[in-house]
Amino acid sequence: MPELADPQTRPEPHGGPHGEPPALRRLLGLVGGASPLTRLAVITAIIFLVMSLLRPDPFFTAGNFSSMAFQIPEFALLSLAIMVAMLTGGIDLSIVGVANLSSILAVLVMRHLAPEVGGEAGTLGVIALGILVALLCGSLCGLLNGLCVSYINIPPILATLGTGLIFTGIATVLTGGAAMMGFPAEYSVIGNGTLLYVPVPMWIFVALAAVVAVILSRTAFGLKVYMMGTNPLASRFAGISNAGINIRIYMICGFLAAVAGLIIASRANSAKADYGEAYLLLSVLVAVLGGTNPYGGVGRVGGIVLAVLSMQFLSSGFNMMQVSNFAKEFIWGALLLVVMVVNLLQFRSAPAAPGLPRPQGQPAPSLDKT
Amino acid sequence: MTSPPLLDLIGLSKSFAGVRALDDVGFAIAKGEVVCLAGENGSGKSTLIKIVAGAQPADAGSIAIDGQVQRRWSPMDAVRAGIQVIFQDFALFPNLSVAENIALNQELSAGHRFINWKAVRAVARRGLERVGVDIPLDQTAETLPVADKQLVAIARALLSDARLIIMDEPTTALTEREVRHLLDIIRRLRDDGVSVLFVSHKLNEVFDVCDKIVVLRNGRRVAAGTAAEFDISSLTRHMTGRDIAAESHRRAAGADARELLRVEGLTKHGAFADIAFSLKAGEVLGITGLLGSGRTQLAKALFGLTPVDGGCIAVDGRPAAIASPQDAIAHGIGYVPEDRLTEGLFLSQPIAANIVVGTVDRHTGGGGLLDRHGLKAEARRWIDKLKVLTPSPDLPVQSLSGGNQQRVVLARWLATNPKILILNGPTVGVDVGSKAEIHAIVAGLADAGIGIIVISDDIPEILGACARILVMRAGRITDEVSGEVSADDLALRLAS
Amino acid sequence: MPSWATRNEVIVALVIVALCVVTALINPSFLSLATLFDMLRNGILIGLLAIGVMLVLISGGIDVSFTAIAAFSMYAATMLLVDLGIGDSLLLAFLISAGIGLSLGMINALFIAGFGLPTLIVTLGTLSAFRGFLLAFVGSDLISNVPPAMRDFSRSMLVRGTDAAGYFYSLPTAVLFLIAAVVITWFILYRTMLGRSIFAVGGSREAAARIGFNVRATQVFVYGYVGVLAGTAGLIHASLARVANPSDIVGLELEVIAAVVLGGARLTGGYGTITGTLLGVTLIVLVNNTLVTLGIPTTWQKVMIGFLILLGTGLPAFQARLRANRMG
Amino acid sequence: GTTATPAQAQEYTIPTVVKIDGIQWFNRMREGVDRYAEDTGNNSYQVGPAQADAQLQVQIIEDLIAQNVDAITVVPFSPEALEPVLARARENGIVVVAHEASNIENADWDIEAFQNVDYGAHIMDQLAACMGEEGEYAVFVGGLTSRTHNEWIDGAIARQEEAYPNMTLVGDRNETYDDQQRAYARAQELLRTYPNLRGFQGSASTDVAGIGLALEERGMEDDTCVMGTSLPSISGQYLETGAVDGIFFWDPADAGYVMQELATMVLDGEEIAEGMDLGVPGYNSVTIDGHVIYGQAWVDVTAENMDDYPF
Ligand SMILES: Nc1ncnc2c1ncn2[C@@H]1O[C@H](COP(=O)(O)OP(=O)(O)OP(=O)(O)O)[C@@H](O)[C@H]1O
Ligand SMILES: Nc1ncnc2c1ncn2[C@@H]1O[C@H](COP(=O)(O)OP(=O)(O)OP(=O)(O)O)[C@@H](O)[C@H]1O
Ligand SMILES: [Mg+2]
Ligand SMILES: [Mg+2]
Repeated sequence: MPELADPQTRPEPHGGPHGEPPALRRLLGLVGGASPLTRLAVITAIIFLVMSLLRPDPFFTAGNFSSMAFQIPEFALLSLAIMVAMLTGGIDLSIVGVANLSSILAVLVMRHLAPEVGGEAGTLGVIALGILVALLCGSLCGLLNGLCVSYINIPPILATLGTGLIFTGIATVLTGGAAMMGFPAEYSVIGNGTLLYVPVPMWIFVALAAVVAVILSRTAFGLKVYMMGTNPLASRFAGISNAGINIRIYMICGFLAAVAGLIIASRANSAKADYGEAYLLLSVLVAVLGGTNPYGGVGRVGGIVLAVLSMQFLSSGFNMMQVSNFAKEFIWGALLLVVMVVNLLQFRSAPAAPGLPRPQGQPAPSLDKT
Repeated sequence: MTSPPLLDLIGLSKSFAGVRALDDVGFAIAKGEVVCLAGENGSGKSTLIKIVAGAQPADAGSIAIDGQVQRRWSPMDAVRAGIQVIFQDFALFPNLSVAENIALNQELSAGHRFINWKAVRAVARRGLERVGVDIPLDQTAETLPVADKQLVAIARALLSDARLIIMDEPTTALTEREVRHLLDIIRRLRDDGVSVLFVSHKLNEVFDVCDKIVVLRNGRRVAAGTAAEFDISSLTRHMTGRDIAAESHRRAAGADARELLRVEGLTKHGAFADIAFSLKAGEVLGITGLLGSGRTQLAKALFGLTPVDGGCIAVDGRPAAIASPQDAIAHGIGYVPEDRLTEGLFLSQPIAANIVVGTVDRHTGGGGLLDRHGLKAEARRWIDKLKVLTPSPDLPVQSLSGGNQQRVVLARWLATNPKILILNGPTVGVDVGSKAEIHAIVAGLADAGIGIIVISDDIPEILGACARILVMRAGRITDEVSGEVSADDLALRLAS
Repeated sequence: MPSWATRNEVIVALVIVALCVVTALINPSFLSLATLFDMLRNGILIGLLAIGVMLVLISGGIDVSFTAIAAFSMYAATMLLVDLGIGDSLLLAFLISAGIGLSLGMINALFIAGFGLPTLIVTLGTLSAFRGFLLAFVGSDLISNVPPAMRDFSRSMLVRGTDAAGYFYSLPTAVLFLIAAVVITWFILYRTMLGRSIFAVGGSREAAARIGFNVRATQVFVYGYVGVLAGTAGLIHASLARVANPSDIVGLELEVIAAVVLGGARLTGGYGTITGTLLGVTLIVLVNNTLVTLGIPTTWQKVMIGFLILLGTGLPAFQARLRANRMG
Repeated sequence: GTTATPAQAQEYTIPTVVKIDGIQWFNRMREGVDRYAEDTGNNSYQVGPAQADAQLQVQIIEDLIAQNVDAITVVPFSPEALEPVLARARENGIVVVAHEASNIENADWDIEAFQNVDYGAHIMDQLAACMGEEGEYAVFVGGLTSRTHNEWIDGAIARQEEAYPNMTLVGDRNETYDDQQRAYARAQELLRTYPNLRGFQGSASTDVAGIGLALEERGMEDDTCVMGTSLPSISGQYLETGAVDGIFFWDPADAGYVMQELATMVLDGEEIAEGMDLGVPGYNSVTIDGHVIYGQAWVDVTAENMDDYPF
């Protein structure tokens, strides 16, 4: 076979940007040839250890564990809701509004009916009815979000910003802004009781997280969610009903938010239009820290659990050291950035990733969309 | 003493996680030479081109321009060295106007800091004239049909005073007429002393314009020489390592075959009008036509992606209301879209998930949970059956080469076991070997009683596969020919 | 329907006109120069921030940290001016504030352009970090004895009129900054290669890199520019309010992003116009400043704002959807 | 500071949990808490969430319970929301003293600087006097969800209806989200909508500053009356120009100090009785209603005496 050219000289191969010194590579390899999830687990464990060593007395005590277990569920549920919405490439900024509106409806129902029924069974029935109303309200709010996003095509961030204002507004109209009291005494178990040494709200969170995890990873619906989040156009061509997926996802969000609202209400023994407002951006932060890609298609329940734990360890630990809560905010932000950079350096040290060609027109399937 | 070659590639190697995409590949391109890079899907052609364009670094090897080995090699360096690339995925800006897409390149390399809109439009107009097409300058690229996008990408590359133009499958979305025009342009460029590196799976094009041919197989250079030293069968042999028989897979409907699909008076204003045809079980029906003749719109309408303004569709003799892809699927219709990157694939998701996404509902076991083993097995079966070249079904589908990606899309639809399958450009960007295999698969499906509609610009393909061919022009079916006509005859009818 | 009639800008403009007509019918005093000037004045902060956000959206990113940057620069600059006793020079005040904004923008740029991290994640982190740092380590007391230069600036008016009852209505000089920002940004976007590179990067990062745009430099510019705008906006805010309150401004981010998207910028990048952004800002400012005039009870005001956001975004979105359906 | 009283056998850990960290009001309260720590040697300190949110306050108290502090003194953002967690604190033997929460149940004592309704009525009296008991006025609250603000306004409106028939309330309660810019814009809008508006009563500490700025820009300082809760450090400049005519508050430092003192007294088992002197001005002769203790601790501040209150 004839040669096109026979170069006389063959100079030394030139090195690409992968020519990192091997020492650095090895070091990065030590940080873990692991997945981002494992790395987050390591970071969470380190935070736990450091806090335990710094303040062993109040931090590493049963009392503190119980206290943290009571604090976690409500914002963990909200973070879970945000993660679920982010899987589709959307976001749900209305969760706090949904939570408060649902719990206000619940307390209205219970307050109205409780005096009219007698006996323990009657009270339990009223509580169940109140909870049902709240969950229904949450799902309906989610349905409204889903319709705005998939039928009217409003960008999720704006649709849920708008509906969130509306839900909070209706909550204000219903209550005039005041806190609504009047839960039957038994209702306090939801937020304040314990079962087998573990707080009831924690059981609720664990159960729901498990259900969401199963839905996402073990059902056809879950698979379709990830696919649609990756490329909505292709999912339409593959015969997936994007609208159907979106609606169900936002209904799940609304449902989770309503549960969070019920827990908050039980822990506060009241419902109010402005409870938990600070949780919104915090939940977004937790969801992202947990490895969720805000552009869709990537995110796992396990990541949320780890992110929630690390945030809580930091938060309680710093409270015990009497660190200003503003410093805590600073550290949360910094933690997010550090985790992302560590993940990145890890990716860089693996041979495959950089310059992955992202074909034009692809709606941002992976993290390289910035 | 001869002058050094314009471009000299020396021992280039490149690996992606587990895949050796290029292995010690080297060749040279002289001034005014048209070199063709041939090879099967995934043989490393696009990778090589990306390295030459500076878009990806090589693991080893070097690039020499005019005999000078380059130390730094970024896209800007490549442009400065006079290299222009028409990428397989076009690399256009969807949000910018056609004029900007064509002219920005120029403005950038001229080092301008400010924009002169008059100049931009003038440059763009000149570019389009060179390609010989007329596309509105102010239209945003996003809204262009694929073919126009490709033409814009070509215009952009031709404009610059490039010394070497690299074209990675520039003709995939083009019809006969544009292809001929492009080949003319390449010849003109050569006469002007511009070198061209050309990639195409349409071997007739290769022999039409190329002076030299370099063949890659599995990332290695397996052959190189002047075009005269090869013929179609030897080239095919080098590419695939075996002989490909040029057999016909043409399938006509049996006389007593059931009518699967009947379309009557189907109309969508501005796209197509009064479309009527029928499709029988076991038949492969071809639809061809010039660019923008309405074929894609028609296919999308049949699949429920585009609402129609009038007419009716009957499946299996019963009127079918098809308002969404779900309706279409419920009626047993499948659709392989023309643009696999944006419409067909979930690029960052695993290959297996891409294959089974259409059939997951069938793999739901007790309690509504997925039968994951069943799904894995199904994915593996299709990977084997369609010979998708990958180390693992769990890799993201973006790690596959273009042709293998196309097989994944096909596999997804075959897995749904459709009654009617619409294939829009089924072998776009697919190499000869795979093409033959895909054609055989299509024929096998027809034998199994599936009705198939093939939309294609590839005349040999459509003649090879279809017994009956509809020709569309300006949104109407203007002609119906049998698969027995000659290629030249069909080309003539298309152009007339 | 002609294509201009279905454009975002036109629909938002129609919503604005409708809202004005209804308000004027309910309360004719709405149609006054005082109203116009008040709206303009209240639009300066959001307007400046929105222009920055628009640039980020065009470049294919998203920024939620700009409010924290504005608050940080505003407060730190005021503090410096007071502590160093150099509060007499307005120019210096703006230079310091914009400079601090620029530095914080560069921190965003470091993570975004340097490390290539996703913008939403980075700016979520810096939002929290900047705000936390400011309040924990710089200071949390509000500074109400703002330096003389800022005080004078707040009293400097471009136009001043007197109404029937002898009271003033006036347009502060600060509005010139908004006008300047609009002109400069327009020039950058539509007359320079830099502007084109912002659109190009937002349209397709990969393609921009392949044809030789310096993607990182573009991103550094964008986040730096946003920082400067935010720093300037912060200082104007503190001057006009005659107090530097470190917990001000943060919390506006979603409202500003809503204004920009209302104006037609796409969260997926590549699209956005200055006219649209200004219209979006107008709608948001209008809604926030006419509810009392409209006689809407306070308890219902949130519902109204939410509803108008849905209407303003829903109408164009629905139009676009119908159009897409027609096209197929 | 003076050394601990001999009665005090040990040093207590008593955190003060405030509504939100870092704002002027609670920075002033911290001064009182710190002074108490200095005076007694107790581990008294102040904490508060970074954002005004009842749930964040609950979480902080959860952590404090886990640390087994001796007493918790708290200024609830929303008293109802704290009931269960405060109940848990008391179950754990922690003494709870609250402030600005007269309706709270799960506290040993709640100390109020005054009766909210009386305070609101008092501000209305001043506003009416300034307006010559006639004309249109508007009222502002930091949030519709803020119980105290709404009680002040309730008291004010009730007093106006009973005593000043020639004054009329225009518009609804205006909500400012504790944001000066919103108060400013609202005042502008009210002035445009109600040209005869002559009086304003604010509730959040930034309300009157925002209103004052709007009036100053209109040149209406001399023709209008603005009264409301604020601090001299926030509204001083408008008091000087007359845009704001009077501000009212109770000294947060004193309130913080008194809360700590009460908590210590409970821990030491001392008796708390009607008419006793808590040793801080305004709380020299307290009245007791159930477990709520009232002082008479409000301060009227005008341009004349504002320099006496450097915070
Ligand atoms: N970013 C990537 N990550 C992992 N593997 C890759 C990547 N890009 C290419 N490859 C692999 O490198 C090999 C060569 O791919 P390339 O795209 O160069 O093939 P090609 O010859 O252009 O094929 P086609 O004709 O189908 O376009 C393939 O096996 C492909 O799977
Ligand atoms: N998004 C659109 N907006 C406006 N007109 C369109 C659009 N898409 C298609 N058309 C018009 O509809 C007609 C049919 O287009 P279509 O894309 O179906 O042609 P085609 O023959 O399938 O082309 P191709 O071979 O590129 O797929 C053309 O006149 C085209 O200009
Ligand atoms: Mg290729
Ligand atoms: Mg006055």
